[in-house]
Amino acid sequence: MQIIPCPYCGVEAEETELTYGHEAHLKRVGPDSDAADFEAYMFTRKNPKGVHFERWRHSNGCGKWFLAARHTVTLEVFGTYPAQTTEPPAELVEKIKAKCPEWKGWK
Amino acid sequence: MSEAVSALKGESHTGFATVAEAGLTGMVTIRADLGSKTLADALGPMGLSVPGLRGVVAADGRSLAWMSPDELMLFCGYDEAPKIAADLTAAFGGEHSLVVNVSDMRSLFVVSGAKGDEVLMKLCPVDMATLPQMEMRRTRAAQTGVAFWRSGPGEIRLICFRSVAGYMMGLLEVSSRRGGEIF
Amino acid sequence: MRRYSIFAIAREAMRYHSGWERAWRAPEPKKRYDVIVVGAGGHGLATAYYLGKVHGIKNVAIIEKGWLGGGNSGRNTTIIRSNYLQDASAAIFEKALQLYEGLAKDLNYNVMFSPRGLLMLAQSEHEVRGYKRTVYANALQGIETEWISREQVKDLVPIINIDGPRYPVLGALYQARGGTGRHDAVNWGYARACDAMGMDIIQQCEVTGIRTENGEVRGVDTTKGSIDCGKLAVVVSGHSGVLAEMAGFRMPIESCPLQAWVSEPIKPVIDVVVMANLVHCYISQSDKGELVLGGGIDHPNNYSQRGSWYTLEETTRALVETYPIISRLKMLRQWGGIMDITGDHSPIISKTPVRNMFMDCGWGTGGFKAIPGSGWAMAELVAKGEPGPLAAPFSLERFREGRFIDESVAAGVAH
Amino acid sequence: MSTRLATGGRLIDRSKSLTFTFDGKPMRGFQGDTLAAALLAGGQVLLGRSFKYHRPRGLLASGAEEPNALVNLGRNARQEPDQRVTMTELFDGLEASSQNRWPSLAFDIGAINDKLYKMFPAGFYYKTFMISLGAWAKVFEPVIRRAAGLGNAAKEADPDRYEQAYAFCDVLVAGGGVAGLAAALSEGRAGKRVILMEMTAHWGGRAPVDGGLIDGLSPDDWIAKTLAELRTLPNVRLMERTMVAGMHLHGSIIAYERVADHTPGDGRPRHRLWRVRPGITINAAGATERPLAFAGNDVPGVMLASAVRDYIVNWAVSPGDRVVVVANNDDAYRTALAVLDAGLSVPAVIDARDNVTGVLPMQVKARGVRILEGRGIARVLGRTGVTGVAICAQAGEGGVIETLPCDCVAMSGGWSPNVHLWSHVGGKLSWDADAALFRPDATRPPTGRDGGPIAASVGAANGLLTLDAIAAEAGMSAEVEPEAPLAPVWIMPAGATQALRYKSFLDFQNDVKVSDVELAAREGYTSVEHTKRYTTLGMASDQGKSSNINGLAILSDALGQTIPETGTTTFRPPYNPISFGAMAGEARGELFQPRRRTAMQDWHEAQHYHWEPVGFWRRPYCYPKAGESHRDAVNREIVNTRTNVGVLDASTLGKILVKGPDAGKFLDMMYTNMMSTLPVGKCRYGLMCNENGFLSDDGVVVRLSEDSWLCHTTSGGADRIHAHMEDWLQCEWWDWKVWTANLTEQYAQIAVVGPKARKVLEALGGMDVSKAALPFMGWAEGTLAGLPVRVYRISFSGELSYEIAVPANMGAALWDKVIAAGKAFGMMPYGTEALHVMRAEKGFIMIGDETDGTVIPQDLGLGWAISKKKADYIGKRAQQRSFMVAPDRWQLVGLETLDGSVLPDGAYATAEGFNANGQRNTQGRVTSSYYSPTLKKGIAMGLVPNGPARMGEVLEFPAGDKLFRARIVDPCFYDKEGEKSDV
Ligand SMILES: Cc1cc2nc3c(=O)[nH]c(=O)nc-3n(C[C@H](O)[C@H](O)[C@H](O)COP(=O)(O)OP(=O)(O)OC[C@H]3O[C@@H](n4cnc5c(N)ncnc54)[C@H](O)[C@@H]3O)c2cc1C
Ligand SMILES: NC(=O)c1ccc[n+]([C@@H]2O[C@H](COP(=O)([O-])OP(=O)(O)OC[C@H]3O[C@@H](n4cnc5c(N)ncnc54)[C@H](O)[C@@H]3O)[C@@H](O)[C@H]2O)c1
Ligand SMILES: Cc1cc2nc3c(=O)[nH]c(=O)nc-3n(C[C@H](O)[C@H](O)[C@H](O)COP(=O)(O)O)c2cc1C
Ligand SMILES: [Zn+2]
Repeated sequence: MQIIPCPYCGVEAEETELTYGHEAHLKRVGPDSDAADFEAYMFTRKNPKGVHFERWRHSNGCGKWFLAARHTVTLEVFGTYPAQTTEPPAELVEKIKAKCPEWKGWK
Repeated sequence: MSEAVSALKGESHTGFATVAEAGLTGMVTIRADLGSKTLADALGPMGLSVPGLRGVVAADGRSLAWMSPDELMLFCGYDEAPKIAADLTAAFGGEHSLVVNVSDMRSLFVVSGAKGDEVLMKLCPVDMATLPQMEMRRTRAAQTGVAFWRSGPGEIRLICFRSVAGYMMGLLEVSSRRGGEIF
Repeated sequence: MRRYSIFAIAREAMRYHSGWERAWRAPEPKKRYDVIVVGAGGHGLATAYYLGKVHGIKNVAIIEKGWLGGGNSGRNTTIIRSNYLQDASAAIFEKALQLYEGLAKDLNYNVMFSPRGLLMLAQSEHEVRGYKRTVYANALQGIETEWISREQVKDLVPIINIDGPRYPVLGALYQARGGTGRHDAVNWGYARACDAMGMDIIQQCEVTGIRTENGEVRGVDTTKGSIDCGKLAVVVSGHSGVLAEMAGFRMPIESCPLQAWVSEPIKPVIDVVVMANLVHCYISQSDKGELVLGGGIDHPNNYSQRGSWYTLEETTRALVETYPIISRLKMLRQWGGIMDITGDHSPIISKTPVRNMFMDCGWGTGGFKAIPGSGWAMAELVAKGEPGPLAAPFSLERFREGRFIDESVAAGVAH
Repeated sequence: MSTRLATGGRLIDRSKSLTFTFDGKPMRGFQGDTLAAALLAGGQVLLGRSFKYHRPRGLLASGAEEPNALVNLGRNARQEPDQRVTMTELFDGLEASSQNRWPSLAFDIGAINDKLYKMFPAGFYYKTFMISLGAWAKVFEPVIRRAAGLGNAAKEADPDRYEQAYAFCDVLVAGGGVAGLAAALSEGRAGKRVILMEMTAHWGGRAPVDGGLIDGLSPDDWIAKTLAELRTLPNVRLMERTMVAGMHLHGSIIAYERVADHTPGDGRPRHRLWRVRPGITINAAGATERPLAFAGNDVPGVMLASAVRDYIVNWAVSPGDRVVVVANNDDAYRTALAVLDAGLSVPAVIDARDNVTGVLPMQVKARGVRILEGRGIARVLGRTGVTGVAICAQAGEGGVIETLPCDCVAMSGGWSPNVHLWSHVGGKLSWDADAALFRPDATRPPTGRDGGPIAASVGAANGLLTLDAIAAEAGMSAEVEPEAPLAPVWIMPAGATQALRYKSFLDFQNDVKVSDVELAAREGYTSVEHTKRYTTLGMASDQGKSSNINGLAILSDALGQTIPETGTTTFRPPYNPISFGAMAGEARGELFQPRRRTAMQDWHEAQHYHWEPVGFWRRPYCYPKAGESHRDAVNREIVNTRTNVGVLDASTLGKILVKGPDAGKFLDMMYTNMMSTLPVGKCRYGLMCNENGFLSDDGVVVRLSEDSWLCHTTSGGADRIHAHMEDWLQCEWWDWKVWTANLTEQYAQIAVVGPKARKVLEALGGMDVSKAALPFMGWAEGTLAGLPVRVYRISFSGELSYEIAVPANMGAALWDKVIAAGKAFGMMPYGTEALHVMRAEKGFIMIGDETDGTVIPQDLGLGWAISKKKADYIGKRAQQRSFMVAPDRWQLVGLETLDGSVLPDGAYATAEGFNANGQRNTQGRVTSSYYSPTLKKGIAMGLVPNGPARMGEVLEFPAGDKLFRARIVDPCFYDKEGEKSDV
């Protein structure tokens, strides 16, 4: 059972209180976009074997979506932060860099 | 409104703890900027203030609970809920908010007795030993969403959706059966 | 390759089985191969096998980072059926089923394909409609499958509780030719046959890079050095994203765990395979006696071959409700594999942005049953450079075009 | 002969005698016995048959690792197969029976396999039975299947109760031996929240049997003192009969409490499954003794040395009068001493080592026991029980030097730490060549959510096998006999012949022998994982607790590599099997899943309604009258609704309130239609797509006020659509000022439908429901029959229709009043099936019928509901992709059979020819099909390539041996002008 803290209500929620929302920091691509961009937005996933930025909703809880940086092999949760941002907080990025020197960055 | 009946009409069971549906209860959802002065001003006359993170405050038989960073739940008398909702809506005026009487969509349960915690330990992934008084914990009981708080010594109040009240009572009854004491 | 038979066993019995040869060698990699297949799972091995057998391409290496068959092909619940809804899926799964029916003889390895019959329970009106639709579709696709009544379900599955109480069984989609196979034997049988054709199966050798020149594949870097190739077939299921990344592109795939578990061995209680998609559980009993059980995937991306406990509970609840006698049985072991889930839950057999590099993946929760058909279609794609009719609908372009192959549409069945 | 000793037995209470049966034979035991101890005390040495060869088997062990002595416990609905007798506490009335034998345990036909053992080496089945698929599937496989498996499952549903519980702590200690108790005490004294779990019913683990002094006290005294202190600590919880079953992601722990297995029928739950979230787990699970591989090491009476002394010391049971000890280490000499102390004889200790000089061996020698150095066992004599051992030189090939009569052999090949919990989520091991064991590598622990360690190991589980080492680790002192190093001997004799290797067992339950592992190596199944799967080593219900390391060692030997090079197989939960009942917990029957009930559910139930599951709801499908078929009931409900008036419980429809200055803009994105322009007081049918362009939900949107809308969704869609809205609001357009609230359950909703609907509402009284006051697609608030309501004039059936929303707590009251008021007008309730047919008669689409996740609104002739004015909405971009705008997409049409019969739902229309894969080409399919009692013929809708342009064409739909011919028609079959609803 993975345990992930909700940055909104502070609860150390276990997975059954959460809903997984897949890759984070996707920017919606609208009607006049290029076919490749739209395909990328819809389907082409980062799916790294390593640090992953992803969305979670505290669905059996405060109901808020938040973002998390989690390692897909060790399952370490580096940190969580509110969904209302287009990029991860700088200190989180620094923390991950320090822990995973081989990490190529979140972009 | 004599024709209103709660989902379980006050059903209760006593095992090693007592579990009861509390009957009709007024509930009003408030979605707004919780730092709003208007909100604070509107709550003031009821003796209530905006609770802090996960907090529950109470006054005059009403309680106000923090549900999320932009949502509160006011518990009051069933009959007074429509008016409270209307008054709060009016108080907000044009300020962006949503206040709605939701008294009919949830059921309220009371778990009481010295071993009440053990009932919820069987159902919710919550550290009951460290849950303080008057803290709202939204979580899951077995397979349904709930929220509960310690409302007094040996008393826990719990809400879930009305349609699953029967399921919830089933869970509480089974979990509080004598012989099932954990400690 | 020395042939296996009862007579060979009898002969060997007299000398304590000292004369058996290795089923496959442990060769060092050569400098170059015509085709390198990455991934010695069922799909990779079958690809290599049909490259040799059908297309005469035998200068082939199959490179495996761990032990052959150690991926999903060695950890699945072995359900085999071909009664898929959509034409494209039905075609390839039926091809696979037909090959399975003759596979033991073909490979001279008893893969224990067991056409014991497979049921998919309908427990809502919606499922009834979906499965009936599948029956009609299958009839036109040349696939035998039938709708059976709840009484017939009870006859086939005496331990089932068809009367609910929650979701009474309304009937089932039944494929008598469906069943199970011995997953390890499928991998081993293909491996032995590939080896016998002179192909090199190189285990404990991880591909760490893909070398390209002018957009065309040249070879791979591995933990045992660089190896050149004419063509590259990447067949690594959950790791497809990782390999694509090495070649500089991304896949419409997410990797997450699927778990399975077995009970302690008991005398036979269920002779068929039963899937219940509404409550989400499936069950069969292996020839050794353990109940083989599974349900849904864990969604969070995860490469660890371990899933979350609650998924087991969820499925076990459904199992106990549907087959009440299992309540007093015990779980012996649980495990997980890394799924490769695509945007439409259907597989990919496709060219890639890199010339002469091909991918076969995305089989997700249901690719064991596809192994021979997928290998067949992939071999054709690799050999000819263009997909044949089996593979064509499964190309990567479909995501851009919106031409999805969605199997879950009728009654929510993804595998 | 095994028997009960006259004195001793630290765990039994001789004053409490219990009776039980084995294979129907009445037997006796004492309170405190395990079933194993009681059976052995009663002289029952033969306890089971092995899996493959049906060889007679007795007890190997005294604990969780027992591979042989599995029995069926209980009977009828309470029958439980494969129960380890070593883990079963005896209770009065216990019934046990042996397994995997026929006709009886003593005489078992299946043992013929043992005679043919040479034909059945590992994996023989892969090499044969290939004549034909038919022969395999019809002949060979059924034979194999019948032979396989061990016990029998019950035939009835389990009457017992199970439950689950959550616990949180700083430190979870797994195992209540000396190491676990000491760890719990030190953590407890430090003020940590500690849970200590012990799988058996008693504390202290091995130490009381093995002896020594801890802090100057005997183990029993030390344990009592420690427990006493632990019990005073409020922050420490001690749990007996609770096995830590597994470590899972992020260090969460699953534990299995056998609450009432030993007190059946006392009303308590049988098992309780614990889900624990500890800060750290200390693995103090001890170690497991390894057998030695020699020919006949599986004959009943050959036991682990530690088990022999356990039976003697703990339960006062002598496993035999003459016990030969065979070992490669000093610890086993404790068994010789225990046997001697019990007044029994030890004909010899056979030690594989050459120079045996240790303290313990010398003590044994001093008591007159022969110690045969550098010796091994060539073979065990006896079949259903040990009669003696043939002794050989360990260095040789098995030439017999002498034969010793005996009735029990106590063997010890050293110990393996129980590292399972450490390894479940990836803690690494390192090989200790001196002690010949894998121990947890503290530098590579399993890690948790913060990347830090989530487990630690202590005691024997940490590879510390002696009491002084364990005590030192825990900061205590201990006195115990020092032990000389063991010799890493795995097989006896070292050069055993093939004949011997074919009888030297590694995995007892699965009958895997030394020869099998060697065969796997020879055939190239050289990865330890291949060997495991090829031979089934370690795959039995004991999961190789005693056999795995021996197997690895043999494999390493065969491959000429070191044991760490070979490595271990993967450790997977659970540590020991746990019941599915516990895993399901309370979730069975009514509590299997939440059952959602509307405010009117009691009423429906009282009508003996026929229901269907819709999500977690149970909706009335129809209300059959006595003697009426479901079909007839549906037809009656439809006809009555179309001619008189019907009433439907529509409470399950989703109702989402959307409010705010940007709500209109937001809904314009959510729906394909323009919702911002909907006038206050009006309703509009709306469509929602997902970002992939596919139609995902529909429903009526109501403009409540300038800044609020109420969105109705499908019954199944309420939660999903609300979550979908919140997703976009929180994650994409977080600067938009919109609040949502899912009010689905706030209202009960009652649809009054049919030509006389208005009369019913008028009879209820309280508001003006005339066409003028409340026109079609309008809504109004007011009271009906004295209850506060909101009434929508929307129609899904094509009839005059009112949907009345009332606060849910008043739903039942209003429903009763509606039913009463409707009586005069012939009103009847109708269910979901009538609803479906009526909407199909009107050509209205149904989410889930006409849509299946591949259909876009444009396919359904719903282009009118897609605003051309909007630059964007969810799904718009996707609908521009090439396949979605292709000219030959399958589109909605009506279908009418030429003979009025009902088209089969889901049938496909054939087209000329076959596709490249040899499949028949198709041109369309039926999406809904019904008998229309209104039109008295079959009606259907379907999707046909370019369908609307092909009106009048006749298509062929084969179905089984029938062929249906149907004409393409307009999908609306009833009141095309919509006059009936707008009255
Ligand atoms: C629990 C579970 C139950 C399932 N149940 C069923 C079922 O009942 N029926 C069914 O049809 N399907 C089922 N499946 C799905 C099925 O197992 C898979 O779809 C199928 O086995 C995929 O085969 P594969 O050959 O593509 O992949 P795999 O067998 O996973 O093989 C891929 C191989 O690639 C190797 N690899 C990865 N990266 C590299 C690298 N860099 N270098 C070299 N090698 C690499 C891996 O080690 C692996 O051996 C189940 C799966 C699981 C996990
Ligand atoms: N001299 C030797 O060669 C040798 C070898 C092994 C053990 N020993 C002796 O054994 C003792 C070791 O002490 P220890 O405390 O480390 O181990 P222990 O074996 O005494 O205690 C382990 C305890 O853990 C319990 N347990 C095991 N798995 C469990 C699980 N998953 N969940 C809950 N409980 C579980 C067991 O029932 C047992 O009571 C010492 O007395 C030591 O001298 C000696
Ligand atoms: C169909 C099937 C049947 C299995 N039966 C058993 C079994 O009887 N005993 C056992 O220990 N494991 C059994 N397993 C599980 C394997 O031991 C192993 O856990 C699984 O293949 C995954 O590998 P891993 O645990 O080494 O990662 C079975 C697996 C499958 C796929
Ligand atoms: Zn939260």
